[in-house]
Amino acid sequence: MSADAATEPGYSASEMMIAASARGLAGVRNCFVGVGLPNIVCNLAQRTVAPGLQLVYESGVFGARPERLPLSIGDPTLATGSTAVTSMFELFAYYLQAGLIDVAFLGAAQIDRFGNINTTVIGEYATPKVRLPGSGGACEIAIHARRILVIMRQGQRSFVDRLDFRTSPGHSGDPAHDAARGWWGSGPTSVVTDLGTYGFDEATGEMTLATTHPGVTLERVRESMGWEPAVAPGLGETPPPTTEELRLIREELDPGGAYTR
Amino acid sequence: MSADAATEPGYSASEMMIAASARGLAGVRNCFVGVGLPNIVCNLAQRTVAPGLQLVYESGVFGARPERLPLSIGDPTLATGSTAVTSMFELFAYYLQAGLIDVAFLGAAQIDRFGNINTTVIGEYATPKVRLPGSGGACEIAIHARRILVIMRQGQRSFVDRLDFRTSPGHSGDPAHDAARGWWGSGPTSVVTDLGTYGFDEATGEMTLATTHPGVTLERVRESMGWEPAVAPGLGETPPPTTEELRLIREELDPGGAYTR
Amino acid sequence: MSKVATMQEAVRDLVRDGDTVAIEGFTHLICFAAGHEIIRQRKRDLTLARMTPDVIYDQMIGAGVARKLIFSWLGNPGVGSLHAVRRRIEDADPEPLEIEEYSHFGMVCRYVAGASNLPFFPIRSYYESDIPSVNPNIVPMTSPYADGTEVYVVPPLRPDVAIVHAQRADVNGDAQIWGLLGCQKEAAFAAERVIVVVEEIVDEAVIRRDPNRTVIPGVAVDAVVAEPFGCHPSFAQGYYDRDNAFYLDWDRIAREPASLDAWLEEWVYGLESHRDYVEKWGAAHWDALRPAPALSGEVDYGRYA
Amino acid sequence: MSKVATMQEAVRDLVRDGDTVAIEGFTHLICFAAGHEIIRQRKRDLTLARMTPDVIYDQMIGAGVARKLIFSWLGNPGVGSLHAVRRRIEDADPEPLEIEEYSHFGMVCRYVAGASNLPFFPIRSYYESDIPSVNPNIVPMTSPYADGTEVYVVPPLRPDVAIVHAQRADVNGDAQIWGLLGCQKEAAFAAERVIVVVEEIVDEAVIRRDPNRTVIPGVAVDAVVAEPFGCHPSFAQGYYDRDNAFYLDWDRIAREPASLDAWLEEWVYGLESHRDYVEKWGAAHWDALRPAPALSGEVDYGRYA
Repeated sequence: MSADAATEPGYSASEMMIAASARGLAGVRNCFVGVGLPNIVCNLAQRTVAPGLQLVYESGVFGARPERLPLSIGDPTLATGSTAVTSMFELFAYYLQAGLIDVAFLGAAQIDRFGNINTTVIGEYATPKVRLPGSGGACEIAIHARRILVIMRQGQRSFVDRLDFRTSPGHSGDPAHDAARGWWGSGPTSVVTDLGTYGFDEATGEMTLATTHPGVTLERVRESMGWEPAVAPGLGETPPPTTEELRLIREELDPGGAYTR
Repeated sequence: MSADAATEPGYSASEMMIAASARGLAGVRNCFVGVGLPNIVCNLAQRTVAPGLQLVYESGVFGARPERLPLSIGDPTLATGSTAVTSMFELFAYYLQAGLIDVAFLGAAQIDRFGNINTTVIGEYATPKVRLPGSGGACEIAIHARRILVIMRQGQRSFVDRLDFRTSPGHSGDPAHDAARGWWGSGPTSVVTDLGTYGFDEATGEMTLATTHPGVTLERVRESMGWEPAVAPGLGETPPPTTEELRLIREELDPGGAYTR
Repeated sequence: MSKVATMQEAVRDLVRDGDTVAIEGFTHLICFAAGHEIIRQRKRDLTLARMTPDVIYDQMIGAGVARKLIFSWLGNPGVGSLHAVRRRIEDADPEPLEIEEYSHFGMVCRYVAGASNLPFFPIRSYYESDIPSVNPNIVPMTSPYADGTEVYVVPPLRPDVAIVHAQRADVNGDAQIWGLLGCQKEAAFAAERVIVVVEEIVDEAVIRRDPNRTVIPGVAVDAVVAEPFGCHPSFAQGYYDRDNAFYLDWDRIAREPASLDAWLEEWVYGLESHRDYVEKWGAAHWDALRPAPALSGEVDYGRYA
Repeated sequence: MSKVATMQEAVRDLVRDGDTVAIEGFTHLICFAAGHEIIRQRKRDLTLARMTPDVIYDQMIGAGVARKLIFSWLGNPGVGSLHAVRRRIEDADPEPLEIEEYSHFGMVCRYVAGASNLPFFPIRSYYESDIPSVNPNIVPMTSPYADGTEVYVVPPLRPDVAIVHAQRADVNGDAQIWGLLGCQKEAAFAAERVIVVVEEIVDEAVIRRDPNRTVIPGVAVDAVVAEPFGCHPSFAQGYYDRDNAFYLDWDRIAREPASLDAWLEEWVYGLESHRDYVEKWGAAHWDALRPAPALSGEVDYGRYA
C-alpha cells in the first residue's frame, strides 16, 4: 500500500530511495552489494559520489565491472572483467570475517527500532505463516561489515515493534553492550525507506527519523510503522533525485524499469 | 660407516635401497614423495611396478610429471605439466588430513623399534647437540597417510633404543591402542635400510627384520642398531636390483649419481 | 583409468534412496541435468543439501524425491519464492519437509570441515541471532587462549553424493572451473561419492597445461559425465548465459501443483535424457544464450627439463 | 590509487624494528630482494616467521636482524643445514635465538586463522608427538559433538608485515601467481601490512582478463614493488629457474661466520639495491636460468553485456 507513497510528479518512490541511498556511499572504498535496489544504488554511487567504489558480491566477486544490470548476485557479467573471483569460503573468511568490507546493504522483511532484522519467517518458526528465504549471508554481514545500510519499503508489517524471528543482530539498545561485542557491524547505521531516511541514536541505539522525502508528512510516517518513532531535532526533507541521478537510473542502470517504476 | 655396507660388485647400497623400496609400491595409486631417495624410488616405481602412480608433493602438487630430477620438493619442474597445483592448506587439509593419500615416505635421524621418528634434535630440546630440521609435514603425514614407508641408512646412532625427541608417532607397542587411535597412519608398515628390509609385527607393533640384502649377515645388522631386533621366521634375502632397475636408475633417474653412488 | 559415464549410469550407480545429496554451484554451474535424472529415476527419501536450493531443488522437491532440506538461503534468486518448497514447509502439502538451516558462511564451513576431516569448524557468526535457537547443531565455543573469544562451531557436512558441474575435465575427472567457484571444491572433497558433470571432456594435456586451474582432482571423483548445456537454466561461464526468463517463468509454473506437475511431465518424465531436453529447446534458444568471447590470456609455466 | 613503491621505500616505511615479519613462499617465489633490503637497512629485533626459513632467513639471521624465529622446517632444501641459524640455536653464537616450532600444517593453519580473524584453528595432528610438549601454543581440544573427537588447536598468526612475491600485479596491488602457491595468500590476508613484490607490473586490464588467477587483491596490499629476479636464488615459475648451484654454495659460505660476513659485505651491504645485485651476477647468469616456454592456453569468460 505504501508502494508509491512518496511518488511526486517526475520520479518514483524507488528512484527516491535509490538516490538517497547512493549519496550515503560518498567516498566509500568497497561495498557488499545485494541484488535489486542495492545493486542499482551501488552502480549509481560509482557513477556519482564514489567513483573508486569496489563492488563486492557474496558470490565471490571482488571489484566487479558489470556490463549489464545483473538479475542475481551470481550473474555471469559480474565475474567477467572483475579484479578477483574467489571461493565463497575465502570471501566470507578472508574478506568479510577479517573486516575488509567497509559497507554492506541489507534488506529485511521485518525490522525493529534497534535495527534487528528478520528474513526468516512470519509467524512461528516451526509452523510459519510465511517462510522467507532465511539468512543467506545476512547474519555474518550484519556482524562483520563496518557499516550496514538498510534499504526497504516501510509499513505496519515491516517496521514492527517485535520481530517474529531475529535473523541478523542490530543494536542491543545498550550502547555499552554493543561496544563490548567486539564485532565491527553491531547494528545498521542508516535506513532508507520509501518515506524517509533514518539514523541510529548514539546513546540509545534507536532508529531515528532524520529526513522525510518530499511530500511525505510526519503523520504518514507514523502511520507506516509499528512503534512511535524517535524524530531528530530539526527534522529535514530529503533532497529529491537530481536530473542527473534520474538520467543515470533510467538510461543506464534500469532502462527496463524493472526495479524503479 | 655403513655407507657402503651392502655394496656388492655391480651396485651400490643406495641402488639396493631404491630397488627394494620401489617394489613396495606395486599397484599404488598415489604417493607423497620426499626429496632425495624417495623421489628416485617413486620415479622408478612409476616406470616398473606402479605405472599409474600419481606423485604428490607437500609443496602443493598432485600428479607431477617431472622432466628432470628435482633437487627440492618445490622444484619448478614439478608444477609444469602436473594435474593440479593447490594451496598448501588444501593439500594438507583436503588431501592428506582427509585420507586421500595412499602411501608416504618418511626419513628419520632416529627411529625406534616401534617406528617412532625423530627429526627434531639430537640431545636436549632446549640445549641441542644437533638441531635437526624439525617436523615439516612429517608429523601429520605419519598420522594421515594410509601407509608409511621409511627409507634410511641404519646404524647405532639412527636405530636407537630411545629417541631424543618424538617428532612423528609410530606404533605404540599396544596394537589395541593403535587401532583405537582413529587415524590411518598409526605407524610405518616397512623400513628399508642399506642392510635389509623390515616389517612391523601385527601383534606387538615391533619392527621385524624381514630380509637382509645380499652379502649382509644377521650379525652385521645386529651390530648396526641400538636394540636386539626381532627377526622374521624364515629370514630371507632381498632380491638384488635387476639389470633393468639399475639401467633406469643410472641412465634416467640419477645420471649424475648424486643420490645413488 | 577412465571414469566417463552417462548421466543415467552415474545417477543409477552412485545416488541411492535415502542418501544425502549435494548438487552445489552458487547461481553458476548448477547441474539441472543431474537433478532431472534423479527425478526421472524416481529416487526417494533424499536429504538435499545446498546453500541456495534454487529452482533445481524446487523441481526435485516438487517431484517428491526428498524428505529433508539443508540450506542457507531459500529462494528463486532475483525473482522470489520457491513455491513447491514453501507448500511443503508452510502447509505440509503434499507432505511435510524437514529443514535444517544455516547462514551461507555456516554452510560453507560445514563443507570445509567435511572436506578437511575436521569434527567441527569455528565461525564468528550467529551472535545474538535466533538461528542457533532453531538449530542445535550450531553450538557456542570459547577460545582456549587468553583472549577467550566466543565463537560458534558447526559440524562437518559429508554428503553421500556431491554432484558438481565444471566447464571441462579429462577422462580421469580432473576438473577445471572458472568464473564463480561457490563451494563446489569443498562439497566435492567432503562427499563420499562425487559425480563431475562437464560441458566438454578434454584431453589430459589441456588440463596439465594449466594445473593451477584445476579445482577438483580426479582422485576425488567417481564418475565424469559430459552433458553440454547441463546447467540450463543456470549457466556455464563462457559457454552460455543464465536463462533469466526461465527463472521468471518458473515463478508462475511452480505456483500451482498442477502446472508444476505438467511441466515435469513435459520436460523431465517425458524425455529420455538431457540430450532430448536440449533438442526440445531448440538451437535458436541456445544460440541466443551464447556470449561473445572474452579470453583470459595465457601465462607461461616454463619448461624445466 | 597506485601503491607502487621502491623496495627501499617499502621496507623503510612498512618494516619496523621489533616487528613480526613473514617473507613467505614455499621454495617458489621467496623474496630474497626484500630480505636483502631489510639487512641493508639494518632492521633489528625482528621475529621472523616462515614455514621453511630457507637460505634467506639464514642470511638475515646471520646478519643479526632477528631475535626470534617461528617455523616448521629448518633447512637448506635438498642440501642440508642452515649453519647461521644452527650456530645461534646450538651455541648462542653470537647470541641466542628464540624459537617457536610447529609442523607445516600447523603453520599453515595459523596463517588461515589469522587471515580469517579466528581465535584458534583445529587440526588433526600432533597426536602422541613431543611437539606440543615444547610449544604451549599447541593445545588439545575435544569436539563438542557426539563423536567427541580429540583435536589440537593452534593460535592465529598475524604478522605485522607479510612480504610476498608474485609474477605480476597491477598498480593497485592485485597480484596473480601461478605454479606453487604455498601459503602466500593466507599470510598476506593475515598480516597487518602487506608488501607485494613482482617480476612485472602489468596493466589492470591484464589482471581483469583472468580474475580467477588473482591470489591477493589490492584491498589487502599496502605497497607494490617491481623487482625483476627478486626471488633469486629462489625462482619465479615461467620467469627463471631455481639457482640450485647457489643453494649448494651457500652451504659452504655459511659454515664460517667469516665467509658469511664476507658474502653479506659483497652481495648486500656493498650494493645499493637489487638492481645492482642483478647486474653483478651478469646477463649470462640470468640467461642460463631462463626456461623454455610452456604456455597455459586460454579460457573464455564470455562477454555478458
